[in-house]
Amino acid sequence: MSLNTGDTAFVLICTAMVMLMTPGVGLFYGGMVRNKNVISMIAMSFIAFAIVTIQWVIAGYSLAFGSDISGFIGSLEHFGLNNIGLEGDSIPDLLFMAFQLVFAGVTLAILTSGVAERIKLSSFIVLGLLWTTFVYDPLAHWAWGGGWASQLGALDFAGGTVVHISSGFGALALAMVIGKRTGFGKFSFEAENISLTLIGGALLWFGWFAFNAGSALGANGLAVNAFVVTNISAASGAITWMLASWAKGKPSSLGMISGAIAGLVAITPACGYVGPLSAIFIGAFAGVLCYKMLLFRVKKGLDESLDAWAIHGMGGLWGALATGIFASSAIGGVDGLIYGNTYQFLVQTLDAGIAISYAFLVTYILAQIVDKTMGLRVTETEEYVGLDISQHGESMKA
Amino acid sequence: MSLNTGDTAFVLICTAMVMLMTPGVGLFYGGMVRNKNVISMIAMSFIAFAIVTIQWVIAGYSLAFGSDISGFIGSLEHFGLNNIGLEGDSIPDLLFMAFQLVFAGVTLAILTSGVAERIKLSSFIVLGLLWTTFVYDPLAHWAWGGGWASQLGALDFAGGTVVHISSGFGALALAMVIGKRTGFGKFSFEAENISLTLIGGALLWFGWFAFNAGSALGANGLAVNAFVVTNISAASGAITWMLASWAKGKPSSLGMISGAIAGLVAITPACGYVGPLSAIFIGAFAGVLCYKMLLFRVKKGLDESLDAWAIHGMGGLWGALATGIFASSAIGGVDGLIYGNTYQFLVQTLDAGIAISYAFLVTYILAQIVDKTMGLRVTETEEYVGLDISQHGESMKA
Amino acid sequence: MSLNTGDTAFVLICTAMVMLMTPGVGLFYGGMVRNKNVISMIAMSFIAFAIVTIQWVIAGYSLAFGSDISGFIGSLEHFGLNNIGLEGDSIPDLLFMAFQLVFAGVTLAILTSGVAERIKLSSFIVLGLLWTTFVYDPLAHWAWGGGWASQLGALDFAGGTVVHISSGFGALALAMVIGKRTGFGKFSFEAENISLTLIGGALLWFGWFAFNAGSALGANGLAVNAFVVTNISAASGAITWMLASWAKGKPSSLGMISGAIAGLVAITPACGYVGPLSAIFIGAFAGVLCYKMLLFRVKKGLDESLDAWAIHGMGGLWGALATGIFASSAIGGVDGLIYGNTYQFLVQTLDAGIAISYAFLVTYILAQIVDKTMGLRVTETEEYVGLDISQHGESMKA
Amino acid sequence: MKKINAIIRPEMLNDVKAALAEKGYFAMTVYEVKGRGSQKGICLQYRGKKIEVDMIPKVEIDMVVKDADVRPIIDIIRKSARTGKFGDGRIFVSPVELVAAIRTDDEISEEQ
Amino acid sequence: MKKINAIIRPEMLNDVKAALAEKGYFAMTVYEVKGRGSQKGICLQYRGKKIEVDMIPKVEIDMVVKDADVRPIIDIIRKSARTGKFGDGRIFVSPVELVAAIRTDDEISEEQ
Amino acid sequence: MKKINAIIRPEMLNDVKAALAEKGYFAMTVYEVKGRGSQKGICLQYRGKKIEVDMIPKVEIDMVVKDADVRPIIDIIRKSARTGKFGDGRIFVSPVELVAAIRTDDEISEEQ
Ligand SMILES: Nc1ncnc2c1ncn2[C@@H]1O[C@H](COP(=O)(O)OP(=O)(O)O)[C@@H](O)[C@H]1O
Ligand SMILES: Nc1ncnc2c1ncn2[C@@H]1O[C@H](COP(=O)(O)OP(=O)(O)O)[C@@H](O)[C@H]1O
Ligand SMILES: Nc1ncnc2c1ncn2[C@@H]1O[C@H](COP(=O)(O)OP(=O)(O)O)[C@@H](O)[C@H]1O
Repeated sequence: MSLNTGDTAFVLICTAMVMLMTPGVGLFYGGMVRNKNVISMIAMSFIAFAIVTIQWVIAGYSLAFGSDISGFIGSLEHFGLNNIGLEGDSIPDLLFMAFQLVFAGVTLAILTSGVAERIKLSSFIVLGLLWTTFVYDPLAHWAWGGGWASQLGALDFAGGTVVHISSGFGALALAMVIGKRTGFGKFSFEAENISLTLIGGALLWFGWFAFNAGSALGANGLAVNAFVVTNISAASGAITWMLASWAKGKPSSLGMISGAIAGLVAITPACGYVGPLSAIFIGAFAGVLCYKMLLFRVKKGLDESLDAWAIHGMGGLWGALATGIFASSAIGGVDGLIYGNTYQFLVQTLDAGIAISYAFLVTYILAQIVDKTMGLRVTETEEYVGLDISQHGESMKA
Repeated sequence: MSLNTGDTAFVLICTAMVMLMTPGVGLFYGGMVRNKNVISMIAMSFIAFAIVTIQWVIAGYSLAFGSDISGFIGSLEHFGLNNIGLEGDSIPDLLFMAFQLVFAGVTLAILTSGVAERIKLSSFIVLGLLWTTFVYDPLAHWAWGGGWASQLGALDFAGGTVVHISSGFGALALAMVIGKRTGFGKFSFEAENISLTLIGGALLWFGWFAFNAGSALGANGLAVNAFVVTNISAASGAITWMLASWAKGKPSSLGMISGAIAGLVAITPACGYVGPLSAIFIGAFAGVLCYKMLLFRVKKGLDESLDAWAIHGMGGLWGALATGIFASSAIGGVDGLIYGNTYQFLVQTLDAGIAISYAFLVTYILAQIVDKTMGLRVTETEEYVGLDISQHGESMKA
Repeated sequence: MSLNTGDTAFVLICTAMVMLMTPGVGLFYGGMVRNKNVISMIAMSFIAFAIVTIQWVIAGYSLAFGSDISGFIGSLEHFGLNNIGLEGDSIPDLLFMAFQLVFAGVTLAILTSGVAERIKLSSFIVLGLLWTTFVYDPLAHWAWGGGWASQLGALDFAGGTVVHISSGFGALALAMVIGKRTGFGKFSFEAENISLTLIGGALLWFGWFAFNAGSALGANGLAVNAFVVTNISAASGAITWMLASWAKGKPSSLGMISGAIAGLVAITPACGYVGPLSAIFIGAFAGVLCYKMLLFRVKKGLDESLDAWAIHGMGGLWGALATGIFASSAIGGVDGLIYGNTYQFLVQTLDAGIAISYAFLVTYILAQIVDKTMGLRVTETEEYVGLDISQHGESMKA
Repeated sequence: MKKINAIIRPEMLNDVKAALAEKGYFAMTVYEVKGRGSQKGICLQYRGKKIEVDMIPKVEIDMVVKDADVRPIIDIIRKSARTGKFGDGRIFVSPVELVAAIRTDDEISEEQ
Repeated sequence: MKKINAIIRPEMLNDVKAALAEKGYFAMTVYEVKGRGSQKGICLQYRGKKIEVDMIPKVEIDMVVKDADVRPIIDIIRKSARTGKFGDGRIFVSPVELVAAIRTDDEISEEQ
Repeated sequence: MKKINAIIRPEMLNDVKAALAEKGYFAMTVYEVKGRGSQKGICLQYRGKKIEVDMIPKVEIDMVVKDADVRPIIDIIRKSARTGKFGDGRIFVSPVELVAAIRTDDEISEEQ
């Protein structure tokens, strides 16, 4: 099949839009930290994107999408983009590579949540390179590169498991290794720049259309379905989180936008398999679930600081299961539990379970290695003065 | 006709871009209010989008685009997106639904102008649902869903009447029901975060390309014409508002960006019917007109707080008339007044007149109903402490 | 050849994305100036875009793309977009016009770097109109409109010479004519809103995909190549500037994002001619080079205030040469120095050299003319109170 | 010399500045602050519970003036900043021992 | 009347406010500031060289109170803002000669 | 103890901080403020009319120091912040009665 200009145009633009999600994550998180760490938070997302770009071009793409080795990882046949050219099936192979690259980039950016306000920049860079290589690349291979999960028939349309479970549970592991922020539980850590968070949230919602619909790899009906359910789930999550938190106090804008992200996360694996009405439910449930998980996390005294675990991790888990529940063969060719396909639900559960364990464990080990060798965390003094000054030599104003 | 990937790609991306206009409106307005209401202003635009998403999917789309009932409203045949599928004429029907959805969302966001800094969040949600159902949906039906206006031949390419007249005059009615902000006329209300407004303005200008060109529903010559005249009119409006205000004082950046929005509003109904040179004039006149209307509004002591009426309402009216004046059959198949087609001009006038009356009246009634039942407005204390704290329990910094 | 919807969709969206780069430049620079000049900085980019829009539609496009006069300039045959219609070769002619328009707009916005915090708004408008007419339009004609450079075979895929050399060396000339900011060398001028700069940087990176890939004028393999190498070079530049500055002190986020811009600038002329591995090198070298040039500029006591010269000028020069070095006929049909084509390298050198001289000289003369007639610079008092108040009558907060 | 420290509504800043300027009182320094007043904070009714709210944006004006100017300035501020509702603000006066210019070597010290 | 001027960690503001409110001390004005303490700044080890860092975000609380309230307030602030680490902050007390409301004509002057 | 209150150009903050640090004066609190000076505001010529501008961004440095340090600090600030042009700023000195640490129970009171 030759190149199709419509499909190529669509995936090109989608790739750019997903790229914009990475600074979107930075702004989203940047608004939630104390003023002395805003720059650090935003800069880390750019840096994550830059280092993943180079890693992906050199080895990552091949590890994820090279020919399968034992269901676990891709071969290095495409090292340095060897043999990835401008031909392809409807869209150029090189474009597929780029579209996958921006996914890898944003995933690492989400991971910064767990180490906010206390990670050493140099260690983040080293850890980031290790993490994308040993956690992200295998998971991408399993789901999309011909690995065991895809062989089993596990469904993950746009990366609920690959992107969100991996970064959510990875962030949790990281948070446990790096330890709480000084004063956590004693100080109050309040979002100091909510307008930045809302700008970031807007870019995320915008980019997510490309993230999910673009995963159809063409401007077709499947993309349209993914687009529509993505929006519905986001709206639905925003509303239910808002209502759930309203029942306990005031409905914060942070809750509303977090609910939207929860809805976006949950629909991500499902968006090519479920229809609009299922999407209302998936998003609605995600909004409440992730809100409860956040409360649970706080109650447990865990400093997974900006809730990647509650939102991306648990939202991704819910999305993986929901795909197994609500999938309709009319949309993506596969039925889920409600259409009697128990097998699919079990595969989804298995896939999510293994991804959770793998992401958590390997992240934990990598974090320990970095911690033991170069130290993950800044000194207490550096933390006190803030990462903007101590890691970047910069500060907001005055 | 089967699906066309180029058209589908185009409308998909345009839909995402128009979605970004909604937080764009929030930022645009958020920069203009006092610091204690910034979060409220931005959050309301997200909330508007979320609730309209659900309303549209359930009933709104069908009310607007279901088969015509007496020229006034659509039937409920598409309730819950019933029968809206992935097939279609060049683009999937479901995509058309989504493209129309984002229009409905941004329209409600514009409406928040009239109640800025004093509306109760819960009442806004209820009012918003009523408004989009009883004002937006019928107007969309009249113009685009086969209602009386389209039967008469009224032209509204991308929503000058449906979106801008409705929200502009709606905001005016709302402002009259809810009353002035405490201290209006005595205090000075100055824009406190102009950089937010400029960011919002940038997103609006960007998204408007999709708003207008996307309304061609395909990547064709008509879309290109719409795109080009949109940009010209925006530039032209920015320049004339700037110059007009320069004649009286300093040329503020708020004036410049407001002029751009005025130009964008005015070209909206016309962009599929007029050429570049007409666009220069349409934008230029819009810039001056809306500036004068703003001055008039201030002089009258009306607290239509962020000038949706002056810019969207009056700009939309001018656009509707201008379409009737400058339409050229070489572009959109219909001639206007300057090509001797008086009929078109009269139809435009009639259409705009009825839309203005309907939007103003029904908004007024809905606002009264909400006010009488649950109260539209926060208490004076809540207004004093600001909506960020009183409605959301949040605040910017410290 | 008839219109292609995929190509048309692609170039339409790219045009919108490049438009977004203009406020992106404003935010990028706005974050780097003192608080009293933020609004001025952002507003100038909008104003630049608005006036170039009108100039381009009336005369600019024709000067650049009208039929060639002596290799130097285009004829006025397309005055007022005369004969630029909705037909075309794969994409409508009018769309090509619009795509070129947004390039002209962003170029003038970059030029504001050299006069930051001290130019008179009225003079900027006059100078901007002159500059786009007498500097940008001829350079665009030389490279893309059939002028001498294209006749010689000089390569400039997306505007390294036309956009970046012209604005970078233009900014240098402007800075020399307008003189240093009061207190330069004595005061410290620190970036006061780094988060704005990072938002601007994100929009620039995003838009640059459209800038470079869109220059293929179709959704094809060439566009994909341009897209991919653009991203690689940006990442590479971000990393090397960060590392280079890390060797001397702390790695600032401003350095990181400046390195990304340097990488983006350098790949601009080359992106249709070189592959991914060359892009790693081109970006990497750009990061270091532009950083050194910035240090050199500071050492020389030149107040080219926000480093358009170091980044766009010198980055553009490096890009022009790099195109002559690394071009591979497998990608863009032309070989460079490393494939034995010395001629190409010499042509690139010549082209860049002439462009530098022309841009610098003509900018210098135009600036002198404006300075002598209406005065380029605000009074010292106006500079002291800041351009926000003195030129726009506005200020950020309180 | 005395320092007058007036905490007012942000919305009244322009009026107060103008009123002061009219009488020749120009020099001042302005701070963006947040504050809560003495009436035990402000209570919002929220679903049964009362929530005490604090930290409302205010503007503080500092003016260092001659002793004789204190009274007229207080009067001007009161007149121009008063709305009669809670939150109008407060004025504090405290002693200043020395005022020194930076541009010149001018100094004024103690009681004036 | 005295003005109490407490510079604390931003993270402790909520606790301090709550502790003060509990004892009936509501009125205050809050500033976002940056500061460096007396221990010659804070040194970051940076590649061999020591870099002195200053200007860390702090919050300043100003309270104008009766003389008799100074001591209890200082104690409350100390208790609620202390972490025992560098950067806890500092309290200054200075004289205020006159307190005037804006909403009303109430005034309190001198020693109270 | 005295409080020195220096309002300077934002652009001179780094120099002033460095000059003070060199002589061992570290502790300070910094505010971003806006201000207008005593020369009846600054006039911009605008199309015939004169417009008086006020509220130019400034930085305020507060230092609470021993009485004996007041004079040397004023001199340092003057030297490092002076450009000789309007807008260089102003220094105020006022009394402080008590300085209390928060981290420890240290206190210094009255005349020192
Ligand atoms: N005792 C005080 N100490 C410090 N600041 C105060 C004090 N009393 C009032 N303020 C400041 O003045 C502002 C307005 O005071 P408020 O009591 O609300 O005025 P009103 O009495 O007119 O309602 C408060 O927000 C606070 O910033
Ligand atoms: N002498 C002083 N003058 C003005 N501000 C001071 C002074 N000493 C301390 N501060 C302020 O108090 C803050 C905290 O002081 P610091 O010395 O860090 O506390 P600690 O002694 O507990 O470490 C500083 O950041 C500064 O803003
Ligand atoms: N009497 C005063 N009271 C309060 N602040 C003052 C006073 N005089 C000057 N300032 C502050 O000092 C700043 C600089 O003063 P200015 O008069 O401009 O200095 P210069 O006399 O060198 O021009 C002003 O912007 C204002 O913030």
